[in-house]
Amino acid sequence: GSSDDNESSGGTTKVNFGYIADFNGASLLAVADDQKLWEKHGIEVSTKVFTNGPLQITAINAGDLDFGYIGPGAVWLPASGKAKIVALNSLGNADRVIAQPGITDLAQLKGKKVGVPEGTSGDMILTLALEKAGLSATDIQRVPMDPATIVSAFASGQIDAAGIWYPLLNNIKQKKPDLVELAKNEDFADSVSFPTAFVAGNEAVSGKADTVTKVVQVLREAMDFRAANHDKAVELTAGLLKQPADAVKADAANSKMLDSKTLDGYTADGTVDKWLKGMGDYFVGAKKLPDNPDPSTYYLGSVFTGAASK
Amino acid sequence: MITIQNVRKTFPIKGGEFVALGGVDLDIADNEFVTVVGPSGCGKTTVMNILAGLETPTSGQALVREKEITGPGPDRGVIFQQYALFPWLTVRKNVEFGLRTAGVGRDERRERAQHFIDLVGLHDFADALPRTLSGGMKQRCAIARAYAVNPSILLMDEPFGAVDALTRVRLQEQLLQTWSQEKRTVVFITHDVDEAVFLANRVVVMAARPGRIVEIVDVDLPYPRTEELRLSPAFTALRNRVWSAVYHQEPIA
Amino acid sequence: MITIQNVRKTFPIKGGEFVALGGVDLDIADNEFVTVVGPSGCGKTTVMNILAGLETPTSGQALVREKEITGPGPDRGVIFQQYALFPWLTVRKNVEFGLRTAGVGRDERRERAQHFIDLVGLHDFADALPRTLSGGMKQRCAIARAYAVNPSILLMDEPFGAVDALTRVRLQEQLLQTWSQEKRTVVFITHDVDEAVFLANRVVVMAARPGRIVEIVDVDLPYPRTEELRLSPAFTALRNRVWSAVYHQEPIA
Amino acid sequence: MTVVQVDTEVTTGSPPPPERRRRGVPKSLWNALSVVLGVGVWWGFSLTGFDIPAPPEVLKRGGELIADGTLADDVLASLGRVLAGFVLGVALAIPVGFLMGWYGVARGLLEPWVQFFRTIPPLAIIPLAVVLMGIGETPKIFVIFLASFLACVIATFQGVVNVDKTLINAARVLGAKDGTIFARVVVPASTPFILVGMRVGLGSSWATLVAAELIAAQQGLGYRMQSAQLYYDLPTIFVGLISIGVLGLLMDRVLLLAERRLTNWQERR
Amino acid sequence: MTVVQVDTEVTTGSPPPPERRRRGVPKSLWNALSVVLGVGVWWGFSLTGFDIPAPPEVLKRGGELIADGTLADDVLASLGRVLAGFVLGVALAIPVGFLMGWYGVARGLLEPWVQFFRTIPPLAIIPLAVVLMGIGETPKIFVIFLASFLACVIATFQGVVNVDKTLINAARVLGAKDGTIFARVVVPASTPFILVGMRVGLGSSWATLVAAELIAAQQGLGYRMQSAQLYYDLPTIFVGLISIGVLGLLMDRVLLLAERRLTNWQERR
Ligand SMILES: Nc1ncnc2c1ncn2[C@@H]1O[C@H](COP(=O)(O)OP(=O)(O)OP(=O)(O)O)[C@@H](O)[C@H]1O
Ligand SMILES: Nc1ncnc2c1ncn2[C@@H]1O[C@H](COP(=O)(O)OP(=O)(O)OP(=O)(O)O)[C@@H](O)[C@H]1O
Ligand SMILES: [Mg+2]
Ligand SMILES: [Mg+2]
Repeated sequence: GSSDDNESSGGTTKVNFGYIADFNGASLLAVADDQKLWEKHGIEVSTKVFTNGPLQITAINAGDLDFGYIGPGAVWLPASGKAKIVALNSLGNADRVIAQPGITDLAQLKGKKVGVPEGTSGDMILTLALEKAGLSATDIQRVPMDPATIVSAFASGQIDAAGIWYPLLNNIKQKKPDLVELAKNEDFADSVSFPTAFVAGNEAVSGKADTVTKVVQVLREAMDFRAANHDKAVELTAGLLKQPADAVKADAANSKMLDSKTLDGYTADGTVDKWLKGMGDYFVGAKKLPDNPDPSTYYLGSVFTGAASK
Repeated sequence: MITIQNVRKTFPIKGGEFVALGGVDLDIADNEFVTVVGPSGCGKTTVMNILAGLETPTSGQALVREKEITGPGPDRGVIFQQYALFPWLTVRKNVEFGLRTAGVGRDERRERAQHFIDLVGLHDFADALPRTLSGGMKQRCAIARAYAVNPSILLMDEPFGAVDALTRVRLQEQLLQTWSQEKRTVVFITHDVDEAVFLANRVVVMAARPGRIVEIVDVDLPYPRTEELRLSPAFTALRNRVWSAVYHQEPIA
Repeated sequence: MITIQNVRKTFPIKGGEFVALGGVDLDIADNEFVTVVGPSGCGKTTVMNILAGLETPTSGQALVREKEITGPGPDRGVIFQQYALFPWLTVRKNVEFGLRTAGVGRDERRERAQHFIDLVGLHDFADALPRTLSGGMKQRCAIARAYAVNPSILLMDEPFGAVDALTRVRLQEQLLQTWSQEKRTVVFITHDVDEAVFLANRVVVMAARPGRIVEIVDVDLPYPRTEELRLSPAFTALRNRVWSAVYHQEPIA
Repeated sequence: MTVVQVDTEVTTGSPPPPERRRRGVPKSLWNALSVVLGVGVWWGFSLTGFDIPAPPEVLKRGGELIADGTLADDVLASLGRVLAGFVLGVALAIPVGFLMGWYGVARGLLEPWVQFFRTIPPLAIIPLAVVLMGIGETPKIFVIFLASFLACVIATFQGVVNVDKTLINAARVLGAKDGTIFARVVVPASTPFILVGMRVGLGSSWATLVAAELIAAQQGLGYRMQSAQLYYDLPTIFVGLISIGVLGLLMDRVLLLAERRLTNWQERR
Repeated sequence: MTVVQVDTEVTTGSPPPPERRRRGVPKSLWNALSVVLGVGVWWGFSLTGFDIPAPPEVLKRGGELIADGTLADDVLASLGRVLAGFVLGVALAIPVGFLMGWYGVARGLLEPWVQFFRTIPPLAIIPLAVVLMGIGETPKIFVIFLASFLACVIATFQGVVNVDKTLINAARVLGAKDGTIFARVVVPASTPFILVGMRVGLGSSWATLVAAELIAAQQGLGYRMQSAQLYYDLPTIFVGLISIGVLGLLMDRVLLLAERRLTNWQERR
């Protein structure tokens, strides 16, 4: 374990940072690295790549990781007290409910086989879409699958519909160009948003407030660079992920990237709380949370905004 | 008719090859009873394996009824020096094995197996597994198994080596009796010169390094061979002749 | 001193138990040479296994030097009826096995192993694996392995059964010679009544169903035993006595 | 009953003089002790602040899952899949292992693929299985089948290669052809190897269950564990793990029992 | 060279008369044919509209990954993990298997847990491994270690139980104590079983790699495949699968070679 690496030595603080290897998860780290933002704030970062959020939170709580990145599907973990959100990152725009050609309306999903990767944003959008169409979870044949399997299952016609996201959707489209998109994130913009976020351990936040602030400063500056130099950010991320730049570019187009100023504003006017509250409602509905806690207990808005003035 | 023509057999060993048989010629007529004697390691078992079709000669050829031996067949029954019983089968099932492969019906199989089990004195152990048998009992089971398929050629590698003297005499008598009744061909390897002479039409004497035939002694004694015959001067003369053929060779040690 | 007191040995078999030994009593003095004869399956090997410490008596007890036998020990060397060579070791390594466990140094080990390998006539096969040996050669390897550890008690189960007559005579002579020089105790199982009388101080005659001792024949012939002795009337008389002791029992078959 | 007892003696024998040591504590008592110890360690871990649920919590959750019938349904669904996949895998592995051990051509043709697929994680097979076999029971059973087949085929192959040549020769001189030799010599002689394959294959089958139930499972222990993992519901995961462990253990016992009956001809420790 | 050749004859022997059949097509040719056939089937599938990349596409991607050094780094990282985990697993499995086969007490204590963990999927172990061992190399190697250990320990155990009693007796009358019997009789006699365990264990090790590299791996074949899955980058996934398959095959060959040298004392087909 590297649990005791994060002590100050010679003015620099060591930080272990977890991420997921897609544009949302990796772009800020790629930018910060390129722009030497870590050095600037006296932080020696060590990045660790993961494939999902919950495992990062496990690692954070085991003391092996200081910060991590989670997608919308894992927001209930901080909400249930396992970690704290130190910064929001982007709003997912990539999720879709898709159906085979011929199905034109959400209501037609009744009785159909619908593939869904459980606990992901695909799951969320499907649930919201069904709700909107007045269908209950039992009205469809819900078929839980992992994301990669949905691609092949949908492409080969094994399922009638699915809750899934870009860039995976691109692969399905290659095989089924005439598939139908029945629902997308924007349809629910007024009630639920799909934020991705950076998290830290509960102890780090109380015990190492200084480090948290420095990290948030790095993130803020990286956000602003990303907002100002979109293409450069894509290029840097593609380099980090060893992926072709156009694949990353397509991926980047599926989310609304946030910058520090906007976020400061949203934090101040309660928009962020509204997003998180909306997520919380969803999770309560999905029985992942017993009740919907006040976002201020797990979103450190003041730390985020406070980092600006330092 | 068994014909062995200039058969050589070598085995690969570390750093070269070992000549187990260096040119063996032998004709065995139908219905003949041939015994093979020779010092330990002279290639007796190797000859038998070639006749059984379990080894191929390195050069030369072995024929049965003018046809080259290409593999084992139920026409040639074999009793192995190490018994080779199927450890997962009872005595009865072992004896029935060959009958099953020959497609003999259940009742006849039972009956024939029982006959040979009785013959070798294992009736009380018919349902015992090999691991519960004594050495001599295992050997007798192997004998019964080979007899049961009633092969026209019987290849026997020291078949009576592990049984006591009286049982041995009985088994010898039984063997001669069925041989003379059913006129099969028998090739019988033994270390016992007395036994070799007592049973055989001809005694093949082998020598080692390389394995070869040094002498073939015709035994022109009448059948049936009796206990009195063992004491006759003719028998003793033949016995001594075989003995000196075997041991006037270089000592093997 | 070996003492066998009222030893019974039963084996569990389907539907009951099989009485392999039904009360055996026997004392063997130090430096005695005892041979055991008896029909196939009468319990000779079972007695030997008990003395070796590989089987425990069902009742009664077996003692060596007044101490109950609780397991095998290097004081008692064993030659198994089925050889039990380690197939992954060469002849030399097999023979050295017991010397290694006894902690004999490398050079001495080499030398002693070589001595016994030569003794049994396997010098040319010292580095061969058991699977490349003939039946008789395997048996001789097992003999060399047991001799090499120089045990004070030697338990031999038909040790010369698979070798030819001349080798057998040589091995008998060697055995008697080392026995008389080093005065060890030998228990020797054989099917050959001549061999039993030729070698022994006493011949133990066993009978089957249940396994028991029916007679013990003292052989008061002088050592060294020579080939002439075999032809003497005294030898013949003893030989016949043992023979009738064995075979005036019910036939085993 | 008696047979089992006798066999137990044969197989669990400790170094002779066996009668002496065998009189000690029976093995099942050591088993029990071991389980108690293990649960103790677990409880200890859960108390010392590790993020794992304590036994009572798991027990409670187990009780709930039993009470509402979920556990029974899951167990039935999973057991059916594992049994089907495992039985098919073993049934195919034995003849294929024989072919590979017996015929050079079969070995040359099959070996690269058997070796190749053995190293491929089941997770990577799933998308392909879905494309080829849909989302019903077939692909799930297929993935489990593959796991047990691949473990078992190697063991059978090795068993066939290791069959004592003299026994094969004995069968051949008794007139047996390849088919008979396979069924009546090679299979019994390599039973110990096949059993290793079956036992390892059984383990793999259960271990693959979770992967298999990624494919559109509505119920099953693996499915339950996955969805519990998403919800960070550790007690349910532990209930699933323990159920799988116990079921695997029971099936393994059945196998061992079968083996003892099949191989009590062996003289062994 | 000669030794290998001789051994090949021993192990690949087909039914006698061996000299006759052995003169046929050499096995490696059948291997090659089989690989060509397999690739053909794959290509065929990819053409008939299945959602899998065609061989040239995969080849191209492989070329790219080789060119930029990614593949070499991944292979090295994964190979190191698999080797470490596998070697540790086998090294521990052999003595533990022996203890279980030899001493009733050890068996009673260890068996329930060995059986239990065999049925637990590696995916379920990962969170626990992270909690206990962090996110460095240790938990990755541990997960692989567990997979090979569990496969190998069962095989060793079975091997020990199946050792011919007469050989053990022979060693004991030659004065050998338990330690010597283990090292000089049981281990050589059960080599064929241990080898089955090692081969199956090697397969499991590679198959577990993907799961192991879920834990914060920066490189490695398993990690590469997972991250490719995020973008559904099938050519990269196939490059990973093929690399794993080929590496597994090579390691298996090394094992087989070692085995032939170790067990050429055996008389076998
Ligand atoms: N597979 C093999 N590899 C090498 N050498 C072998 C092999 N098989 C047999 N030999 C050698 O061939 C010779 C003849 O062996 P064979 O078994 O035919 O002897 P034998 O006459 O039957 O002896 P015995 O009476 O002792 O059984 C022996 O020296 C033996 O070492
Ligand atoms: N494990 C066992 N289970 C059941 N019966 C056994 C077992 N071992 C030996 N026996 C029986 O005990 C009897 C004596 O066997 P033993 O091996 O002592 O005979 P033996 O005198 O050495 O015979 P041989 O001269 O044929 O070797 C035999 O009838 C045998 O069937
Ligand atoms: Mg021979
Ligand atoms: Mg005996």
